[in-house]
Amino acid sequence: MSEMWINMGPQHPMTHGLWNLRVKIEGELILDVDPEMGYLHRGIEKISEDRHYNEVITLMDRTCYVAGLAWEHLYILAAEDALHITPPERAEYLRTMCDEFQRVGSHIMWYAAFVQDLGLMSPFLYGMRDRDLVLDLFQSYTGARMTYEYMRVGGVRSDLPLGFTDRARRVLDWLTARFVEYDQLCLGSAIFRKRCDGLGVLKATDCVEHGVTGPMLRSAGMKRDLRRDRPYAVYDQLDFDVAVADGADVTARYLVRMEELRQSVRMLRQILDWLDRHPGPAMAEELPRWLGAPYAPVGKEGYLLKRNYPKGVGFSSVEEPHGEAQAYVVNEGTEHPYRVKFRSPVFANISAARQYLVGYHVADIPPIMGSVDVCVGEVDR
Amino acid sequence: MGGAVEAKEKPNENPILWVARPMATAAKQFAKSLVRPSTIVYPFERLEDPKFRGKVAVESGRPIGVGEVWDNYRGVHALNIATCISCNLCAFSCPDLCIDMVTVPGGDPKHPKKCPQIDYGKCSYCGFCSDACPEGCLTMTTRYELSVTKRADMVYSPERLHEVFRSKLPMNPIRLARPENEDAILLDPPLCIGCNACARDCPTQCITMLDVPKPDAKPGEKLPKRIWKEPVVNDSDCVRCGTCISVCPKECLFWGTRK
Amino acid sequence: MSNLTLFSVSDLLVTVLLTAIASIFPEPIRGWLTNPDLLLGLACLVFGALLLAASMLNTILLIWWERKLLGRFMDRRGAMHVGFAGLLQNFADGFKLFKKDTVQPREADALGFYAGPTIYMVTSLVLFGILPISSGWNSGALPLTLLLALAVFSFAPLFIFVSAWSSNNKYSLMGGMRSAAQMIAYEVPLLLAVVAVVIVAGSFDLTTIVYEQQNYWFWGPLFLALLVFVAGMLAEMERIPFDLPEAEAELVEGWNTEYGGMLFAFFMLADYLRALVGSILVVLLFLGGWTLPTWVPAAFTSFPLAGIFWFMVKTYLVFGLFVWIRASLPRVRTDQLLRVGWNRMIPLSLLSVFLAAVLVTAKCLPVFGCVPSPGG
Amino acid sequence: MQPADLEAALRPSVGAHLLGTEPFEGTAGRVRFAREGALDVFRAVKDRLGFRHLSMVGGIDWVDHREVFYVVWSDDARQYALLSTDLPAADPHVETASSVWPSANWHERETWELVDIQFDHHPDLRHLLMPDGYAFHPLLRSFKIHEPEDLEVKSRHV
Repeated sequence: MSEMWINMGPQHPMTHGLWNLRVKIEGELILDVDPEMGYLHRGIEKISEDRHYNEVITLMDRTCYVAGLAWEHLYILAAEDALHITPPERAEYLRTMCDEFQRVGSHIMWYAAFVQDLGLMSPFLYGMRDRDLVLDLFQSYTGARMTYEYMRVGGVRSDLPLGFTDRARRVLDWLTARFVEYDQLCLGSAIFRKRCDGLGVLKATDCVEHGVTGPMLRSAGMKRDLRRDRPYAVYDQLDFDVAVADGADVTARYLVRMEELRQSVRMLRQILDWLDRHPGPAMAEELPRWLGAPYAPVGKEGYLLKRNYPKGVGFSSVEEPHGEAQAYVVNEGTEHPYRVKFRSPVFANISAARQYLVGYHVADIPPIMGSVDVCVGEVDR
Repeated sequence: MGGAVEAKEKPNENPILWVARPMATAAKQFAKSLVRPSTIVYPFERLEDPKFRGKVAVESGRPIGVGEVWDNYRGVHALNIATCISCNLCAFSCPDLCIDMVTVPGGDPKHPKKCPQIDYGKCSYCGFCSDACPEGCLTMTTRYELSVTKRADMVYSPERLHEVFRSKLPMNPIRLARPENEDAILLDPPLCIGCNACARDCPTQCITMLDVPKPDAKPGEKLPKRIWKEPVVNDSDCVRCGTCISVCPKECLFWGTRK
Repeated sequence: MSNLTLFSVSDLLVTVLLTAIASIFPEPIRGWLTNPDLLLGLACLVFGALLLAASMLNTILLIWWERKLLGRFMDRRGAMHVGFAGLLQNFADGFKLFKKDTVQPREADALGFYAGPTIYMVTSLVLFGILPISSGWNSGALPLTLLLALAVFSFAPLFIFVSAWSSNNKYSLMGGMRSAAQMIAYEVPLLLAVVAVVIVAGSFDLTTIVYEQQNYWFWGPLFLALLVFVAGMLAEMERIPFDLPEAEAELVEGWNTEYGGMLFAFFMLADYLRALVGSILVVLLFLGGWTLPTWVPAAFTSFPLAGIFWFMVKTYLVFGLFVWIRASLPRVRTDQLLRVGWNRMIPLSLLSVFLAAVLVTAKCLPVFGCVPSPGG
Repeated sequence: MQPADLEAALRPSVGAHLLGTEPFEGTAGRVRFAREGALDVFRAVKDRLGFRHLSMVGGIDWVDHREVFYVVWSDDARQYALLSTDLPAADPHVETASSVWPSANWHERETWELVDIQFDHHPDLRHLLMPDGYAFHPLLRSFKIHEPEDLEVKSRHV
């Protein structure tokens, strides 16, 4: 066969979302790739300019549909920075708990989608089954399974229900036992190792050059984790290790994510213990007064303008399950943010696709792209 | 804070046995699910049924479900028409603009009573409306089955929402606490023309028009011919809905801190 | 029992019916109707129809069996609502596919596009007519049934490739290429593994091979050949871990990407027919066919149709093994598959042939606790 | 690292194009530079200061002018830094950063199509999120979102 371009997407089982990977192949060999994004562009940054600060939270859940709470946290950190608000400590712990549960949910979801790309159907269903327990927990304290709308500027919407921490610990016990099974099904399988070892190699220097972050970067042996290097929320009070591997290939990414799952469980146990011991308010008491009635009509001028509220620029960066996400919120003294800009880690990870796909086979695309953990919602925003 | 841990495979997960280990794991799961698979046969088995939850938890060994706090679920709204004060806050707070205030019988002809009508084709179940509702009459229930055959059926009139309320479904108890020191409605007296619009439309009737001393008129300024009145807001009854601000023709009401 | 075969049943049926009908008519017509050639032709037709019905029913049952088994492997239930335990689900699915439009891509080659699935289906059905399900299943007159079966079995890649190429789709073409490469690569070890069986059994006739196993099944002495045969069968049947030609994640649906409706149903049915044939071959060649070990009490083997019953039980268990493999292993890559096929499977199968020859010449078979039958 | 450190390290190699540094909460500081010195600033920030990782490029439309900001991260200092430059709205050109940080490629494509900022010598300035040939720049303040009522789709069922 001579060279030809094939479109993998936007309707293709490999893509896990709406995007198109144009691949130039010769036989089964990949000569060039060109990712095409934008099929899921909803203009979240533009819509945010017309919304109250709290209303943007509803958009954040739709940014990444497997890591909604992490994105809420990202936005809230930047918004509070821009609006000069400090949340109470318990709210910080609750948010960190959200982050880590979200990481567990997202990584399990990643595992399910990734093994399904390799043709492994049963671990896919095991993964979906176990993620459901995390979603049950989310539902019990946020009220929804995927679109949580839990965090608010200045705190969180509600405190935990009674008996939550005990149930959460039971779920963590169950999940920890399942992680062993996951490893048996993947690492214990010679075919899996044959498929994944030495595949999609992206060295640490290339990762840094091309802005690749998250588990992909750590799988290349680089010990960078914002939770440790630039602690936000209460990560500086938690005891955890940064998972790194040195293979820089698909197996290494698998190992890093699995280790992160274990570390997340370790952190969650500490957080749950803290939450049990320290009751308190989950919402800032010294909230600016306008946030009490943020939705009512405000007259011709903006709420904040009328109150001479200080302007500000907020910048935040969190270690999202997929990598480092950043938000940049400009507060110009109106009740709407003037400009919201998000940096999605998957955006940068996909943009380097040429670096880790060219030279492999067509059959390697699903495992490699699977190991990138693509979430198109946050790429296109 | 810990250091870095090298993620390595455990020795017992090496593929020494080629494919035997994954096959053994699958067989273990097979044996387990012969007793009871984790599937919940949805229309026949429901998670919100506590009896069923216990059964599944025992049979499959999974810490399944959301326990006793299923009530927190944000599903279809329930509206208690009797206590609704037509304050409009739910409609203002809706990010998707899916709430319309429509007239319901029961108000007096001059000031018809208006209650929210929700278009579930647009609703995103964020719960901002029930957070904003000052009277607690608009809450969210655990009902989640909404499939209909016509798009028009997605629109729930206040009466339909009231039916949901009467069906005694568990109500979502979560409500965002309102800060103690909320802004109050303040008046910019020189601008006020005493038109009574705010007091007329105030849903809680917390605005009274009181006679005030006639302000000093500047030379040549035209004054209204009626008796001079000025709105006075009772802060403890006020729900901060802002209706008065939006109806004020002169924009003389605004948010601020009461001295 | 042994003289009552499926063909004799259909012959009897036709004779009785035609004689009854003919008795109504006056002499010349009665003579024509009871013409032995006509009787034979009609008997063949009825025989074919019975075979078709049996194979189709079994295929559909096999799909149900896979769905239920796979469901339990995946911690779910499988089909359960249509009919008892979802037995009728596949009929419902088939009916749905039957109702659907067949969409032919604009630039597709019509002849290949339609002929491909049809011939694929037909060759798979022919296979079923060759295999003896029990001692009384078919006439068993052919001396080379095993060779014929494998020859017909290896028709498939050609027609898969024809239908893939003529659907004018890059994914189909790649799937077709892979399918052809894979099937050819695994044809050789498959045949060599069969050679081992033939050496031990001394016959190409499947019925004879089964009778050779009356005292001892071949899976013990020919374990290596069994392994090679099962692996080769998995590749021939295009099931996980060797389902690259229709690897969903990379090739959408491989060579049947462009097929929908009844043509897709043809492919699907033929795939499962081949899976059924594969399991049957494993049972025939290695697991003693419809026979049971001699130590089994006679009560288990003497009831009517016991042969067919035990044969089906074995077949479904063998297929259950394939399902188990599918539930727990990922698919391999094309080059790895071919490398394993040419570099590992062929030496292994040669080794198994050698072992079989050694077993026969050194008369080692009794080591496995079995006495060769007088004919062997 | 403090804003003063940034200034001290950048001043020799960038010179007059460095307009100043200011503190920015949560980062090492914000560096303001004139667009003429963009490439010098990028090189100095990457090579002299060790900010090897470019996280984000974004644009802000301030109506009278436009601003491009770059967020960079240094693994040694474990800190972010912001670089920003103002561009006149009539002529929003700036030199591309993708020759220094390859990761800027897609970020600049996005900024170009959403905020209408031209990146000179960009290797591949195509549409990324919007369809090819899309003539508007949605994140400009002049681009108004339709009210949802205007977009209401009339269903045949209603």
